[in-house]
Amino acid sequence: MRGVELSAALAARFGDKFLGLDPFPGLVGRVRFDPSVARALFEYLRDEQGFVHLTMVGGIDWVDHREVFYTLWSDRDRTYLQLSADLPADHPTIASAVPVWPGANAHEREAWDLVGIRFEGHPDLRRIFMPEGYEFHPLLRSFPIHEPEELEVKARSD
Amino acid sequence: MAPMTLFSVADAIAAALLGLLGRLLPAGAAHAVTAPDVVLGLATVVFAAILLAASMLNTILLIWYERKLLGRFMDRRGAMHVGFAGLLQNFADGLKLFRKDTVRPREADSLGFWASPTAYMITSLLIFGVLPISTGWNDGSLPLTLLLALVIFSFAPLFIFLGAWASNNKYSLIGGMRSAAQMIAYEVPILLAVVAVVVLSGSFDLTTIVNEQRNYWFWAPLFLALIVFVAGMLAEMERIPFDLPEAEAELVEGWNTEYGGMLFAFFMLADYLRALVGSILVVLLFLGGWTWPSYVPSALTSFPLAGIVWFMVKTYLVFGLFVWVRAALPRVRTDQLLRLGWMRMVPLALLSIVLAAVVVAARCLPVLGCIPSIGG
Amino acid sequence: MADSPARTGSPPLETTETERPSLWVVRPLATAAKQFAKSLWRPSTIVYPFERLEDPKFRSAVGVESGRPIGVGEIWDNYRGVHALNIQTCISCNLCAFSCPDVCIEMVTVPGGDPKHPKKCPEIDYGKCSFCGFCSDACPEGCLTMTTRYELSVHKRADMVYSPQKMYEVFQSKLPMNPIRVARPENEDAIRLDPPLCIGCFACSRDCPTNCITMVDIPKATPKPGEKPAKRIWKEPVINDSDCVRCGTCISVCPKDCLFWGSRE
Amino acid sequence: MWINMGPQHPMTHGLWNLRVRVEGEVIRDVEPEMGFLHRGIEKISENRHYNEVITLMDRCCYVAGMSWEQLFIQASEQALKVTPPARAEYLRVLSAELQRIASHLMWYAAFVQDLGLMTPFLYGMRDRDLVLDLFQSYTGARMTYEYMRVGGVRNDAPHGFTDQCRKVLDWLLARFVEYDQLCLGSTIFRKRCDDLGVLKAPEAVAYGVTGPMLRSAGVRRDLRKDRPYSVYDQVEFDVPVTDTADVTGRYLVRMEEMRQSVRICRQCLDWLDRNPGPVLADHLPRWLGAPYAPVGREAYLLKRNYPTGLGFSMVEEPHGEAGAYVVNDGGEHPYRVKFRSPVLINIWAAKRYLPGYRIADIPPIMGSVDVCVGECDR
Repeated sequence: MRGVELSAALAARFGDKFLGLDPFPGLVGRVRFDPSVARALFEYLRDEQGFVHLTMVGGIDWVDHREVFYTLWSDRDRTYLQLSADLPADHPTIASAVPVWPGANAHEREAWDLVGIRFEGHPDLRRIFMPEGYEFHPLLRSFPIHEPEELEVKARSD
Repeated sequence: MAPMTLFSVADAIAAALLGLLGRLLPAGAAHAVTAPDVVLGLATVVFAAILLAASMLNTILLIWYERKLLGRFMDRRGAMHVGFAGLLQNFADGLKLFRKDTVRPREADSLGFWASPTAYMITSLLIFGVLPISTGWNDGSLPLTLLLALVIFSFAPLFIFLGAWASNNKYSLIGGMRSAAQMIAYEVPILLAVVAVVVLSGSFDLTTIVNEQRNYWFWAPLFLALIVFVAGMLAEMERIPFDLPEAEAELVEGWNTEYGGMLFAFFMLADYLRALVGSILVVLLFLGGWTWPSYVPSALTSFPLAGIVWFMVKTYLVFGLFVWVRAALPRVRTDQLLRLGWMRMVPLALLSIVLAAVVVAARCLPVLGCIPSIGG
Repeated sequence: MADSPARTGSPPLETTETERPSLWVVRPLATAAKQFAKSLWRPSTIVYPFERLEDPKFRSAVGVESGRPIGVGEIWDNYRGVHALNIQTCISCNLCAFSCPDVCIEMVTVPGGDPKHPKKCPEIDYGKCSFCGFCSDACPEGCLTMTTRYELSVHKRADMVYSPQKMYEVFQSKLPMNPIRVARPENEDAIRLDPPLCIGCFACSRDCPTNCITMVDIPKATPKPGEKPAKRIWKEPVINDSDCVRCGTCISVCPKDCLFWGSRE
Repeated sequence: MWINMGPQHPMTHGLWNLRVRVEGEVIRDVEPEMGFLHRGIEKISENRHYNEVITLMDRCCYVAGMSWEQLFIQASEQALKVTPPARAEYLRVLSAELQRIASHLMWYAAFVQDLGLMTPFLYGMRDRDLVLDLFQSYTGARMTYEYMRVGGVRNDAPHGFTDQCRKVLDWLLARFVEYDQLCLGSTIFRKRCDDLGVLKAPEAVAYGVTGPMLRSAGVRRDLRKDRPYSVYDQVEFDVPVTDTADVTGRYLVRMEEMRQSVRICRQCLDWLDRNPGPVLADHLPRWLGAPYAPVGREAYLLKRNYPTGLGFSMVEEPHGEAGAYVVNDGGEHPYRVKFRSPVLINIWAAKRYLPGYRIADIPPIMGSVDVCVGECDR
């Protein structure tokens, strides 16, 4: 079982910063980790576990906290792995994956734009879909979806 | 009786018109308006008007022809609703362009922006003044018509670059630079190919060149020169595969990106005028103009206006070849184009000059003396 | 090319170039000329307002069998175009409006209902409609269907709104109707009653579009020996599952939330 | 000199902006800018029922609607714990492969036009229309199909459809020869496209590039083979690769993919002929089984425990690997839907594969990426 092996390896390497590996049908699993080891975890997974390809980066707004998730693909095992970390809602910051996977650039800009997660060390963390200077992060639950006038006015004032 | 030429027709029309006017005026004024100088002046204007009308009509017909032909190559129909088989579609388009507002970008240079399409149009029209379409057109008027035509033809990059520079747009600028580079590069092989023709015919006069082809058309001995000339003409006319200056995929519309309305129509028309000129030159230099080799039955070649009819048929066939190429080939890149021009076309043209010289030399040999040698 | 692996079904090799340039540009020129010859008489375009692919005669003439196909020949009449509404059979169940993802259906009153419960039929705003067909899929009576008509251009934006009468006119014009009936799961949920909560208010049976709810007497409580039976007769709804179209109107009008979706068993 | 190529530019095939820094005609740096077509599909999905999101998927990528429907439906089926019947799966695979052919034909048309050759544009669009006709004949629409449902598909293919489909596939195979003649048979095409836009395998992997771009670099990776979803493990096909990593390689890969798609379609058609059956799962929750929004769903939730779950699905879309991540918190709507667009990443890698070439090379290179801005901006 790939998942069990990986779980043991991660636990040995990252100790209590590795919060567990949940089963996820069709994937190796869902690794929950502490955001403080993000960069080391990325490098470890890429270099030693063969997850060479970053498939997606996204964020979820759980109102009380935000979750950032990554999906990795291993060419060796032909399978996916999901990483997930909880970030505090008032300071959603995590290390950028761009130095590890250059392809993370656009993904992280998108996550910043839509969910408002800051990626430290990102070379060019600007909005990607929304106009520069836009006030909201649209995929947050606090987005005033029912007051379109407000959105329009604020967008125009930029 | 002198052979009827286009100018004599114009002269007769002018004389008739002025005579009519003279009858309406008092005697002194009538004498003044029917003076030979006045008649000659009006005749020139009428001549120019006829030329203008003929060339513009042909150009518009040419656009229709290309649209229909290209449509068939692409498995579609082309223009088909305005007029019979869409013949009047281009007039409708022209009317639409006439009615459109001409927008000049704020930062564009006014003089250059307006002057460039006008000058482009005028020079393109000017060439028709020297092209003999058939025996009765304007033959014998100038001794160096071929050179004159090519000189006027090569004004174009100047105006294109002027318009591109004046419209203050990066795409236009790149397009203009490409256009200048390409046209200058292809002037050389074109002229060299023409030199081959001149060597063979011994004249710079287009009428003489055509008349020299009574026995055999020049494309057979000068096939290489023909290829060089056609390729060069494609580049000069800025048609696919050499239409880099207005490569719409990367440069939007190239050097006429900023032009709209009537100014764009000028560019468009002038482009097709030049295409017409190119086809006509190919016919004149290589396909025997309005003549047929002597073994063609004379019934085919001696009906009234046969010269003009056959000439236009050949011209349209040559243009059809250009359309065919456009339908089948992608665009080349600037560096490839220039490399092709300098590295392939120029040597080929030089080779064809040598071939022409060999042919001329062979004609002088007594063994092959059946072909009359050329004077001069 | 005739022995391309994909054609013969044999295990194919790496991707190979099937064509090589021969004599520079002769091959594409020849191909274009071939197409020119082929389309000289009949190019593949459809002269649209005069030839129409939905015309059966035309499309069978230019189908795959014709050798130079423009369409695939037989196309089944299931294009999702303008809606046709049969006002007569509409039961005002609201399902089309509920199902519309674009909220472009509004139920408007049409003449023919009783004053207390006016008959309501859908009015569709084609300015918003995305022609997904959810409404016609949802329609339990098959009275709202989609036709093959696709020409919708109008001069005024207000004309984009099709009233029930206008859709009825479409229905009467006998256009081919979308014959597709959506697959429905065998084991649909049904509406169930939570008896202790019911107050017998008749709201559900009054508003049921198919009249499949009947109120039946129930003994409220078994009288104790020697006690008089309760004077008031309690009623509660009984739902006829085979007539029910599962529109949920009863659930939404129930003042006590005592109706709910439950499995059939 | 910085040039804005876009948002209104013939090269873009959509609405995005490529800022190019050039020296003379040579590209030194590029900067793609997105967002001109952002419609907030992820946000809208959070406020729609699962089946209603499908209408958005068709509009997400307008040339590969079926693939995106399949993507979202697979993810939501995993999140909602629903299994579709086999016939529905085969119909989905058939649709997705027909879609791949249609999308690649669209790509072919647009790509060759970028090279200045307009004729194949018409050829490609003409033949794509046949595939769209097929779609129309069983889904009812030409581009916005709304065909798949959670738990199956909307309807079965009509009687006689499979024969019609086979004939069209035969016809298309014959046309592909003509396409190759027009492109590969032309010296100018080869001179333009060989060694152009080279993105070698290690860089392609690092940049997250997927799809034909990756396979043209020699990486044999195709989710249909590597991680077979739906019934791709039941059908026989091959993954074409080349190692040139250039525009010609991408052309070759896509052309062969179309042939392989024809092969898959034929197997699906044979299976469909032999195995009639239902196309929608039984025992669906009431509000999913119906094609319409639930009424009183809140009341339903009050009475029942509804499963929550996560759904993750990756699909080999014509442009590359598309992904969907659906979070079902037991509510009426998905709590969060995240899509991975292959095009966004493939465009992003332009920073790597464009510099060094010329302005005239931008259209063919970007054309070989197969840009679909609808899915890129979502």
